Amino acid sequence: MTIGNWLRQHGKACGAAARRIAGQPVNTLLSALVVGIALALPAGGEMLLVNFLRLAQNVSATPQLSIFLTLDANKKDSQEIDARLKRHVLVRDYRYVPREEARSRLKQTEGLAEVIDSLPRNPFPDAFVVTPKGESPEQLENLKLEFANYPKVEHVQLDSLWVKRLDALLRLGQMLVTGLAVLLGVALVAVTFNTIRLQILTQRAEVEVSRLLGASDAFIRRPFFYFGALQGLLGGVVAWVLVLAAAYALARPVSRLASLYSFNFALRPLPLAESLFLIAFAVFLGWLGAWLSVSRHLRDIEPR
Amino acid sequence: MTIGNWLRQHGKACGAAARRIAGQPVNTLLSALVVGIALALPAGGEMLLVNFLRLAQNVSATPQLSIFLTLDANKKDSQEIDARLKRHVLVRDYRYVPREEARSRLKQTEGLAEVIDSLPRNPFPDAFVVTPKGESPEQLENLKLEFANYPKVEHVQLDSLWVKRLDALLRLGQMLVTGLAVLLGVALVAVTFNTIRLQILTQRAEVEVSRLLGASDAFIRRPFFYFGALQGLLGGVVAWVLVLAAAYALARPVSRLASLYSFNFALRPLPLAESLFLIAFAVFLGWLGAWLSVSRHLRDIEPR
Amino acid sequence: MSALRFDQVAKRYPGGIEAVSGVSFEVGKGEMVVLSGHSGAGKSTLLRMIPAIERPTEGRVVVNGQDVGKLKRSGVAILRRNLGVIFQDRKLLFDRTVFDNVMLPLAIAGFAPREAARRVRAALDKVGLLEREKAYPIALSGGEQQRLAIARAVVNRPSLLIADEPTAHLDPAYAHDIAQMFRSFNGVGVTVIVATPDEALFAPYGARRIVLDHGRLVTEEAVP
Amino acid sequence: MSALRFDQVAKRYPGGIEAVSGVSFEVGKGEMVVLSGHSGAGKSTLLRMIPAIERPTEGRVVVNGQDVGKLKRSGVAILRRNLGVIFQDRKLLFDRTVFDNVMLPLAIAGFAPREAARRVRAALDKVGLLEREKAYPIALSGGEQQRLAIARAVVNRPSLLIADEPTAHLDPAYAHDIAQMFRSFNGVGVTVIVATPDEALFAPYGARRIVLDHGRLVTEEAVP
Ligand SMILES: Nc1ncnc2c1ncn2[C@@H]1O[C@H](COP(=O)(O)OP(=O)(O)OP(=O)(O)O)[C@@H](O)[C@H]1O
Ligand SMILES: Nc1ncnc2c1ncn2[C@@H]1O[C@H](COP(=O)(O)OP(=O)(O)OP(=O)(O)O)[C@@H](O)[C@H]1O
Ligand SMILES: [Mg+2]
Ligand SMILES: [Mg+2]
Repeated sequence: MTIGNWLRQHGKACGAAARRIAGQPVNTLLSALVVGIALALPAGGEMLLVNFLRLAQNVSATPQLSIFLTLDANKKDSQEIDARLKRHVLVRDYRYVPREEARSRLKQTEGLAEVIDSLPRNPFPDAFVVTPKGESPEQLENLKLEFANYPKVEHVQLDSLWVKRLDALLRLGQMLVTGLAVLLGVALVAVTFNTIRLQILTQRAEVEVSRLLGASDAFIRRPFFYFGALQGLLGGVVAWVLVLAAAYALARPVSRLASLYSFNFALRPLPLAESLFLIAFAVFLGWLGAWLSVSRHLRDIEPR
Repeated sequence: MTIGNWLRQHGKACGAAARRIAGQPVNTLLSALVVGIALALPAGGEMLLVNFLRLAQNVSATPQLSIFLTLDANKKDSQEIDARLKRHVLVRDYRYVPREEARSRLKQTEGLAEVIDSLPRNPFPDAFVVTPKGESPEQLENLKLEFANYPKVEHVQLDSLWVKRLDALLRLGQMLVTGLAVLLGVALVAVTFNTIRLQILTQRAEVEVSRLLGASDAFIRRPFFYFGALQGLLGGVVAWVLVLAAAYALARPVSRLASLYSFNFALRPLPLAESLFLIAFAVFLGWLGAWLSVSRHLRDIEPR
Repeated sequence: MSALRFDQVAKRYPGGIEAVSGVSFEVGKGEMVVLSGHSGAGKSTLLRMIPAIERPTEGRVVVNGQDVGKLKRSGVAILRRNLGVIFQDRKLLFDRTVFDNVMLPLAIAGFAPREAARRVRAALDKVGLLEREKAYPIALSGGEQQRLAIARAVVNRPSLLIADEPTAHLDPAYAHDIAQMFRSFNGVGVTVIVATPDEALFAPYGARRIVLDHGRLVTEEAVP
Repeated sequence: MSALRFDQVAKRYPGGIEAVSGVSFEVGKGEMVVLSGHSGAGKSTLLRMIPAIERPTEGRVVVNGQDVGKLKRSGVAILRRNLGVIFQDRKLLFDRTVFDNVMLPLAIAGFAPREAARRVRAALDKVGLLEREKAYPIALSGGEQQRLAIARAVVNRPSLLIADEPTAHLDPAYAHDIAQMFRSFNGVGVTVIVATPDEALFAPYGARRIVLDHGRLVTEEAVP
């Protein structure tokens, strides 16, 4: 077969599939909707997760160490520690939190404002919040011991509960999204599989007659592959639109929630690369479903 | 037509549908999987939400008022207030929080433990936590004013941030679950619609010949309705199994997360009534899809 | 009252082809009529108007006193249940056994299973297919499929039997058997109308002849 | 080398029916053969073994020197592309137009569109259906559908033409036209094998006669 011939055969198969799809607009729309919804859910979940990870990274990607000075520490003592931290190779960043700031920060904690106000004097010491360079547990433990030996240091604290919580939340989210993706991936392949199966059944006569007239397996299968892939394509586009719509719909409540936790956070929709991947993936799944279905069902149709 | 006859016709239609379903086990399984997954997601979401609501109700269904005494209040002053609260008609419940308890509770707050330890003396006053009877904002505001006038009361605080946060979270959850339910309900009806459409196409000859032999519309439609409903039934059972499995899979990470927030919380699976509703709903959706599809597609098949 | 009456009937297909034009004739109860004419003369079109598969564009088709053109959906269904029709393309169901194919009209009419099975076997026996009752139509030869279609048409004991080329694919011996069979139905009072290119086949049974030519009735006479 | 050779061929269907038993005969290139026999004699079964729709349970079927029973899937496809087959049940596609039905074998063979369209029209013209090229088969009468099937079988200019009752549903005049058409294909070197209950139809063209009876070859002679 010449290349022109080959191209013509593929063009014809694709055209036939496209005509079949265009010939039944309502049903095509419904199928695309099903595929789209099935894809939109894990994609949307992934979008939320990615946003959440971004937030998490901003907030506390690396754990922090808090150095609390004794209550009787004076300005000079603070400057001494400031100087040591500045020189320390394992300190990426640090911040001085004077006792007045600590007091006003705690006041923001729910239910404590008035308690704090009612205190006869500021009970807080000066403090430093340190972002270390390493992240391994031993490194952090060593730093903690080292800082604790600085003069006028009452106590050093490793910030880890927040990290643990976030980790647990993220793990739950990841688990949900993965479960969703697997379930819906299966559903998607099943839907395409079934659609193609029934498509094959309705085209049974055509397949049979083509076989009788000497059509090769490739010739017979081709339109079904294109059909599956085109259906996937439409579904992918629907999924993309749905995710976009969800991003818009969720933007408000999410940022309200974030603001209640005092974060400044706006939901970002799927970036271009991932949108393209989503659609390509949809096409692939459609093709896969068609392939599975064709492999299983087409051989059954033998001319008689 | 006699009643026996009527029953026989329905029995036959149901039997025919069941045979058709049993005759294609792989495809039936796939369809049931698709329907099941589509139903399991909102059902699972609803389960999570219901659990969360239960948790929320335990934790802070009604807002609470905290009464902080002055630091110089003594045992007798506390007893006086205890007596007043006991008599108060608008107080459902209250709890005395001695200053020692307040101190140790605050120590559990992240990053504060060592600060508190480092304080020269306990900065907290004695307090009462009151659960009022009413919930309307004015009632609460009035109570707050009344308590503030009790002797030796430094300050009264209305606990509301936590409630707001919870509300925002719940609203987001509800929004997600509702969106999911609508999307997947649509997907489900679309899947059944399409399955039945193709089923009709593959049975085109049968429909046509039956028409030619004088079958009534009811006679022709009946097996399709049963087919849709049976498919829904299978899907509902799959959904139920999936939700159950999800409840098991999520039990661990959820209770770990809860424990990080110091809650004692175990995920409860769907109760019986709701399980039955889920399955009934699946049957209904299957039937609906069949009905829509049959209405739309069956008339087209006219004998020629 | 006649069993069947065509009254200035014309049928123009959407494409513009007028398959039948101004045809009038009457078939009395218990009569046997042979319809012939060249390929494309309009024989099938004419027969298809009796069970309202096609509606006339002009004139009236009256079956057992009912104007078929005026029947509603449910009326058409009832009419069809009381006719026996052998279609030119047979319209067998290839995913049902021989037995189930013949059972279908009885299932539609709501017969009790036992009585229905008895009748199905009787009809299959009459066309010589009783041994093949469990086979699927695809396993039958052309002629056997034709006989299956005949069994399905008569199982309901219709008072009017319509047959469109029932002897196609049959060798002369079998064709004579089938003609004889129709004759015997006719003998017990069934009105029979048969389209066939081979009118000589029915000549020995004294059937009336109706000949179409390009949709027009050209001859209406007793077979000589 | 003969065009077709049957060598002690038997075909037993799964049900246990032996449709063809110990049949041997040979058809030379350019010959015309008429196959006859009663309904169920095994005519269709025999013809269906040529394009490997059925495989013989015993013996060999040799087409153009190839043992059909030994062909792989792809070999079968190539074999079929080079045959012209008219099936007893026609096997038309009812969701394609008349034109597209005849186009199908050319599309499968990968013809360029223009050349293919030219050939399709030539074939339709030959069977008198050119005016109906845009119609769907359902709008054709029984005989017209038969002619459509013939057009599809010959559009590919096969060297071997197999026809299973090609004149069923045709009135005598058209049947003679078709027989004449086969004769003219034969005249340009095409080997023709026709199953028909009506062997007399092909008698004037001096076709060789093969008669089956219950699956066995009983006569093999030139038509008198
Ligand atoms: N559904 C249709 N739409 C358009 N034209 C049609 C339709 N059915 C039949 N025709 C045309 O009407 C004419 C008569 O067709 P009909 O089937 O009645 O002929 P017939 O006498 O039965 O022929 P045959 O012996 O070949 O079966 C033919 O020209 C045919 O092409
Ligand atoms: N697929 C099959 N399975 C089982 N039996 C079959 C199958 N196909 C045909 N037969 C049987 O084999 C025998 C020969 O059938 P075949 O179709 O070859 O006959 P034929 O000579 O073409 O008859 P006709 O003239 O009626 O078409 C018949 O008894 C038929 O029932
Ligand atoms: Mg006809
Ligand atoms: Mg045959």
